[in-house]
Amino acid sequence: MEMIPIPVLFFALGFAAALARSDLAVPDALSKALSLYLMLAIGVKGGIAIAAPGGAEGLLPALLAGLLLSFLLPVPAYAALRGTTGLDRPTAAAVAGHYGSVSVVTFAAGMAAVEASGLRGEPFLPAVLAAMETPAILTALLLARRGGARAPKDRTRLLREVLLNGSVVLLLGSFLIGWIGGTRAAAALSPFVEGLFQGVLCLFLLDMGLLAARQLRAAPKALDARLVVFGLLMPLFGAGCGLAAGLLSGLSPGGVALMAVLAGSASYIAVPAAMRLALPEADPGVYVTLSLAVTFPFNVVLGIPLYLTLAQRLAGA
Amino acid sequence: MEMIPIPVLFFALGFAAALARSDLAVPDALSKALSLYLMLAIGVKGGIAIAAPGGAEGLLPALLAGLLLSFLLPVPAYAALRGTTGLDRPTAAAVAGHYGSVSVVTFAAGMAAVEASGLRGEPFLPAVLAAMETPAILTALLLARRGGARAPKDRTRLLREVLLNGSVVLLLGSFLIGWIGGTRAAAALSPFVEGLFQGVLCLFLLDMGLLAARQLRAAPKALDARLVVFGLLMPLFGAGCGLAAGLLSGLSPGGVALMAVLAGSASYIAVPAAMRLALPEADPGVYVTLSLAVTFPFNVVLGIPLYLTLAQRLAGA
Amino acid sequence: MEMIPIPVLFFALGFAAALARSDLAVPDALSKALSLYLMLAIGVKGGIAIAAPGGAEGLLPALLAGLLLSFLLPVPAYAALRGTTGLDRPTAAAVAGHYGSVSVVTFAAGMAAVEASGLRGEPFLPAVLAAMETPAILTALLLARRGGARAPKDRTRLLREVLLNGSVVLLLGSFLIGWIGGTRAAAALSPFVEGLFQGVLCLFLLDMGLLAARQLRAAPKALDARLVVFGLLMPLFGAGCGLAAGLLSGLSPGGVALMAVLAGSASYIAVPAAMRLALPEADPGVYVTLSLAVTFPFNVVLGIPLYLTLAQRLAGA
Amino acid sequence: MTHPRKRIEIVVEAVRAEQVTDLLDSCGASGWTILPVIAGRGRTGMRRGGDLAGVFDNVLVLCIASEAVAEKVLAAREELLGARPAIVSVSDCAVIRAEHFG
Amino acid sequence: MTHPRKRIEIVVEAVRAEQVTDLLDSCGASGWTILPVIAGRGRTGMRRGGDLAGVFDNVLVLCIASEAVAEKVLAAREELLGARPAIVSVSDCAVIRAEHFG
Amino acid sequence: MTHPRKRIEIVVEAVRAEQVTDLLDSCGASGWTILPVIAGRGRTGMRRGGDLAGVFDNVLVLCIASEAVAEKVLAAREELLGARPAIVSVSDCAVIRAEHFG
Ligand SMILES: Nc1ncnc2c1ncn2[C@@H]1O[C@H](COP(=O)(O)O)[C@@H](O)[C@H]1O
Ligand SMILES: Nc1ncnc2c1ncn2[C@@H]1O[C@H](COP(=O)(O)O)[C@@H](O)[C@H]1O
Ligand SMILES: Nc1ncnc2c1ncn2[C@@H]1O[C@H](COP(=O)(O)O)[C@@H](O)[C@H]1O
Ligand code: NA
Ligand code: NA
Ligand code: NA
Repeated sequence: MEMIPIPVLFFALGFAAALARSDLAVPDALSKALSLYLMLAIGVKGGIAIAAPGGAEGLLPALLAGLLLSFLLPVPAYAALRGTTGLDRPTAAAVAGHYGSVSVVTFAAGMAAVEASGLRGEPFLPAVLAAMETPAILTALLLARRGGARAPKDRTRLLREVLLNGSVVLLLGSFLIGWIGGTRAAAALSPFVEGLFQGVLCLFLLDMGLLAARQLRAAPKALDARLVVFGLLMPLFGAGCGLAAGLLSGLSPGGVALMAVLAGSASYIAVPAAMRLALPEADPGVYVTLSLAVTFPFNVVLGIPLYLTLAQRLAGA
Repeated sequence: MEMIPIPVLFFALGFAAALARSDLAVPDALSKALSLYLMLAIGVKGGIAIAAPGGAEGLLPALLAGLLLSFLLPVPAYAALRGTTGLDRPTAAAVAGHYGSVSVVTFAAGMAAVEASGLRGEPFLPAVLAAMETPAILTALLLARRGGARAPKDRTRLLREVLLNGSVVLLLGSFLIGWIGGTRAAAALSPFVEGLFQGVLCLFLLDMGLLAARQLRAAPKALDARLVVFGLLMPLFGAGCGLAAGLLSGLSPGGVALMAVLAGSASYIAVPAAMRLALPEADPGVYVTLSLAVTFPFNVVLGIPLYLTLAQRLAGA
Repeated sequence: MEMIPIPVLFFALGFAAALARSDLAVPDALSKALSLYLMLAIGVKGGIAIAAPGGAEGLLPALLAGLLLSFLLPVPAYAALRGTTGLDRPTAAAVAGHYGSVSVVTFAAGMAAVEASGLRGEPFLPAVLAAMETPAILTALLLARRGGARAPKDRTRLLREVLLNGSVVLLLGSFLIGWIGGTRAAAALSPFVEGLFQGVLCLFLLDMGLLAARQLRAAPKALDARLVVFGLLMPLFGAGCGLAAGLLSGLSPGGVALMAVLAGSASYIAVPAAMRLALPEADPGVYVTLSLAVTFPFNVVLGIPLYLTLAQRLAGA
Repeated sequence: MTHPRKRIEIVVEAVRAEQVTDLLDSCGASGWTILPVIAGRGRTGMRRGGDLAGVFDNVLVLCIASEAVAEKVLAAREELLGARPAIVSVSDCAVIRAEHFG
Repeated sequence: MTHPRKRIEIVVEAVRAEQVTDLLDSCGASGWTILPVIAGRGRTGMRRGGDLAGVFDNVLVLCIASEAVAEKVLAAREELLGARPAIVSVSDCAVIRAEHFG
Repeated sequence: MTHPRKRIEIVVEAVRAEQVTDLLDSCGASGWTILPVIAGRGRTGMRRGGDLAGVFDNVLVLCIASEAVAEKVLAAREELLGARPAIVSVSDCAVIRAEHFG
């Protein structure tokens, strides 16, 4: 107990409350507000840090690694799903897209864990996070097309949704503003983006616990044991690739751990919305439940400490 | 004016604005967000404090006293209502339940007043607060049953509502997390739970002022003078019992004052919702108006300073 | 770029995102929450400052100047609109009312810019801001009546809307509370009203950028080039009057700049709501678009720095 | 056994909702219900809520009433709403307890 | 080609919504939709949401069902709702795909 | 005097609402109104909003239209909605000012 980070305890509280069918609830508008705050704060903090001398060093290889991971991870995910579970093609492609993309809150929890262990990630990682959100969606669409899905009709709408997704725009925009603003931004915004960060993260993880457990209870019959196993093994596989990529791009131990967190995490905001439009035949009950109610809790509770330990060993902190 | 606490001034502002029919309004989602914040912050702060050496000393007698008060206070309340007002049985039982239970925001305002006078309550009082929320509901149901009300049909649903009420879960959960986290939690969360507390309390009391005055204007005809008198005397009676209980449990002057605040306060979130399900024949216009628009303002404006003065005299600060 | 204030960068981010049709969105309840916070914080900070020795010096002439500006500015605005654009009478009167009144967020952005340049406005300016919200509405109604509009039927409702408008009540109420509370209020509330101010302003301006660009895209055909020109020149004219008024009332350079910001800004919360009730024949598409999507961005991006420079020159800082 | 009634459905600006329900009250309606609206399109163009002043918000007012009340409402609506953004439609419905609906 | 169905519309306290949908399920309805309500007036007076306990919130439950299901619902409603704040109305409608509506 | 019209009511995924209103526009409807939905149940199971992606949110689209427009909408719906979560129902209503409703 001593070692479990505070935000994770709030996640557990929410999860337990919802499993026990408590009526504890976070209003939708608050969930959205908290997630806007987290994206803004992560972006601005990263931008401020990268503006410091030497802050951008090593950005390019990491960015490239992130883009590649996002593009490529859906492929083994799709193969595994089609090979080992009875999932239909569009749903398998949609699920695969979630695992190539990333989860902002898993990253935030990862940052908190990395900092609690006395390490720091490279300041440019929020940019890598933003870069990893979308490529996986394109791969998922290609996989589904190959699988025979009709081309989506509303192509411009979809492209907009994919490329100008709100979380990417806010994350990257805040990052740029922090970068441009530098110390000015730090002076003006630090009580907001630093002081409140942990508290907001706790409240948000409480909400995620509630949502995850409620999603688990509403899980469709389609969600059988093999899918759950996928939802537990795929993050390990992704995180493994992330570790390797982090080491190859020459990141610090904290950075390697966060790269593993990114690659091991699955999207539950940007990608579901895009998939609902692009692949309407895919079952949202499957992909939302897997990413929100299986993989997210796994990463927050077990994955992150594991990836951190491995990163410390391998990158020799 | 000099002596009125700032949050109370915001309550007065909201009350006056709504009486004058200003269109000032706080969105529902914000009200709920603020109340989630207050429960989380009260819980975490209490938990952190109890984790300090000697922090749990005296917890048991106070907890017991709180439970007894919550179980028993509805009985004289019911008797008084049936004896002096024309209220029907289910409504009288429902009202009685509100007065055995407690109000989180009255407690928060009490804490602010206690601290402003240079005292402190025992750190475990948030746990007492959580423990006092539900027993009164059970007593109310027994009183109504005795009065001939049919047993509620949806028993499991009701039990859940009563025992796993969101505010109890969040308050107790945050308390435990603060306790487990101790200094770690303090370091991570203090700008959130300490720095913002007074400001959020002000905003929430502004909203409570608006709600109370609007509820008063929408008061049903059933709310006659005798009921209003009950709404003013019952908190005094409850607070008297709370003072005695606090002294008997050996609390400090600040703790005695807060025990009086708890016993004198009436629920306006958890109990109304439970009563609406369990005693549908009871008139919600009566119990919501009495607790929110009569007793709450009375406690915030006059009750708390009075209980505090008495506690200082009796417990000899 | 170096010189653009951080909050303005967030405005630009929101504006660009909405123009590019990103799905980035701020929930309504959050917008309203942020605007409540800004009014409370501006009021309280002003009140605390005015409570300091000498804080109220010079209040009266500035208040008078503000009232006059609000009453009178709609007249030239109406004349210009009727003379140079084809706008019908009620719509012209309604638009004119917006430009006599003020915008809280433009004022907040102005405060941030003034402070960033090392100056300070007089502490009583929030009271001037509150005083300037309503007179312009009365002038607009007189102009419309003269123009033949029927007297609104629901007169009491309208008067309430105009005089007890939520933002006036909260701003003035918070100002009074800060004044009464003085150093007590400062101690209790400063992390809330100071620490978060810049961060909340950034988030709110992000939202304003989104709203402004979306409003621009939904602009009615009625909004032709001549109206846009009015929306760019009228703030300059207003700000010019504000500069003069500030100098005549003996304000400091920072105060003169803020007086120009007030006079140059146009309301987009209080006045539209009042106009919709009082002048239903007026086209809301025109007045909301002009004030929110033309004048507000102009002031935030170009106007404020210009007014500040002029104030520094003229008031000799 | 059920009783025939009229179901009146009015989409109107949120700022004007109270005037509509006052009208319903004065026509003798026994009750009404107001529902929120996300967005709407009509003669006066697109109306999407969410502006800070609430000027572009619509609501839907639902009223179940006797034929006599419905006729009064339809007669009075022109005066109240005139050219303003609003639509009114009426359909038939049935209720069980007639005493609940004037 | 369209098929005739009944459109049942129930305005009821939010705290009681789940009981109403349970009733619809048990009467054999193939589905239902719950809409939020801002405010309402009826026999039991004004009900405006927004209190912190949600006690004065209403919702509107909409259910499209066969005549047989609708009759069962109307028969059962008295027991469920009785004197509590609630109204129920029924009207005719048509659907395209009959298999979607029990 | 009133004029007969059709009242089309569509419950559909929120992410697909714009496609539905585009369809209504292209069929010649003179307007429509979108209402929020709290929760719903149908063939595809329970749909309760509030997930962060909005994937399980429904909305209700209401459109009052002439019989001719209504027929076009019903004809086109299969292609648009097909097997996806959605229901469509049509009923009769009356409006006063015919010029407002295509
Ligand atoms: N044909 C229609 N069907 C449904 N709702 C409509 C229709 N026409 C207008 N509305 C609604 O009524 C509001 C005002 O309409 P209008 O007065 O025509 O601009 C619109 O914003 C829509 O919400
Ligand atoms: N005649 C009516 N038309 C539309 N809605 C009604 C009507 N009567 C009652 N309601 C709604 O049903 C709720 C409960 O009604 P009641 O049980 O009569 O108090 C009210 O709060 C309204 O929202
Ligand atoms: N019989 C019904 N009555 C009312 N609403 C329904 C009905 N069936 C389905 N719905 C609504 O339509 C949505 C999609 O339905 P479905 O395509 O059957 O899953 C559901 O989530 C409900 O909100
Ligand atoms: Na991933
Ligand atoms: Na009590
Ligand atoms: Na102005």
